Amino acid sequence: MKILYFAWVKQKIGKAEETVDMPASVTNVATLIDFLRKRGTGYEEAFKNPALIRVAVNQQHTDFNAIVHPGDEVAFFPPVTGG
Amino acid sequence: MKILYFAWVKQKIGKAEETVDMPASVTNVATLIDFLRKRGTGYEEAFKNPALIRVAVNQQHTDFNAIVHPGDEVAFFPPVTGG
Amino acid sequence: MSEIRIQQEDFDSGAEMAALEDDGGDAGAIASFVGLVRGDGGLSSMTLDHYPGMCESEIAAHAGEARKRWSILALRIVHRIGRLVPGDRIVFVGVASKHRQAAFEAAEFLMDYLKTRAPFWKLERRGESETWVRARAEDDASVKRWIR
Amino acid sequence: MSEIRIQQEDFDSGAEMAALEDDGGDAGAIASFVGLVRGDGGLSSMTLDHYPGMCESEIAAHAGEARKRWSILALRIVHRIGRLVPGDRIVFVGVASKHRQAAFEAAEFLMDYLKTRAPFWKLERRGESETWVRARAEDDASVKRWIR
Repeated sequence: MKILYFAWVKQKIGKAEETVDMPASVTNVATLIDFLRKRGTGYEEAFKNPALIRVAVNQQHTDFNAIVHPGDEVAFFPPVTGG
Repeated sequence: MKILYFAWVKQKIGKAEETVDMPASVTNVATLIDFLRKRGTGYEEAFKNPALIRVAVNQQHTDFNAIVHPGDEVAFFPPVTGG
Repeated sequence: MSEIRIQQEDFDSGAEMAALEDDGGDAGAIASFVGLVRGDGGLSSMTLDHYPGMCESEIAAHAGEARKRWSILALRIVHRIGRLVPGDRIVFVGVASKHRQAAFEAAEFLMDYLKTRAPFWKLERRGESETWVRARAEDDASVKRWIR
Repeated sequence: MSEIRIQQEDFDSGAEMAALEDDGGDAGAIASFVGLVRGDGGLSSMTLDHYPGMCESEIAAHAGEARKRWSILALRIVHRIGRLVPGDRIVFVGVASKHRQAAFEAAEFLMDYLKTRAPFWKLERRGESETWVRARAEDDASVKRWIR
């Protein structure tokens, strides 16, 4: 599973992307976040307030209930501020 | 009094502008139109349906109740179609 | 700064945009509109009549009204007169403001007013026949949005 | 025709306008928007992060949605990424259509969506301090106009 981070999520975690083996506990975005938070203080800091986090699965905006699969590309980022 | 005509009003009357001595019968735009209609078939044709005519007195949009004075510039034209 | 021009000659939309960018100071948003002659229904040419003097003062008054309603940093209006053919530019309206909503609204406001208040008249030629364009009820409805 | 570009280098608003005029065919109306970096509150620079791939597909999807809602003859979107300073252009959106209402509405629709859906993030630098721009409630309200 490929995981991408953008903006301050990327800064707190300290990397732009990584590939992780999806453990059995992970079924959807919410459980993926639970899993990632245990990976270190940067992760804990980034995901402390999930209300500030947005997610895309396979480059589509979605929510924390979205199901995830081992081959998916999952991206975490703050609300967008383009234009 | 200077009178200007634009668009099809100008074409029907056959001139772009003229200077007329304001008779005593003319007090407002409506009575000015009554006076002009008697000046010939072009005028009669132009003012036949007053609902199609718009007026400006001294370059300000106004209506047929507007008072007119001898030194005024009065313009008659169809609804505008700019832009 | 406001620039308002009524002219026979063509204008360069890109040059008008560049001037707005230069004049806009600390603008964050520039909204613009270009109107072009369409060749619908076999239109071969269009001739724009106008009321010199009143045209300028009407447009300046509406530019002033736009400046009262929205925070405008720069504004440009160019309107052509005379004979035009399909594809020719007719009008440019551009507004620079701090924010996009103000820039869009002011540009639409000015276009709606140009359509319904500024003393221009269009004569369309199709083959041998010439017709004066009739005011569209749609344009009148559009301008009513701004009345307050 | 639609052209969508995400690029680090500057663009020329006038050249984008000229391309729209060329591509628009029998367009009667071109509405455009240029967004610029404002130097408010001592801003010294702004850096735009983006999600390559998703950015392009999100913008293309919204351009497609605009084409469903309005009759669009040509459409251009250019969005810059990387480090920008006050006065720099950020975004160009232009729409050519037969009628002005469609052109204005589609351009506003695309801008509202770029602000609230396209995966870009702005990092502002003021002196030594850097802050990620927070999404504005106003922009969310603005995009809600289009939901149906």
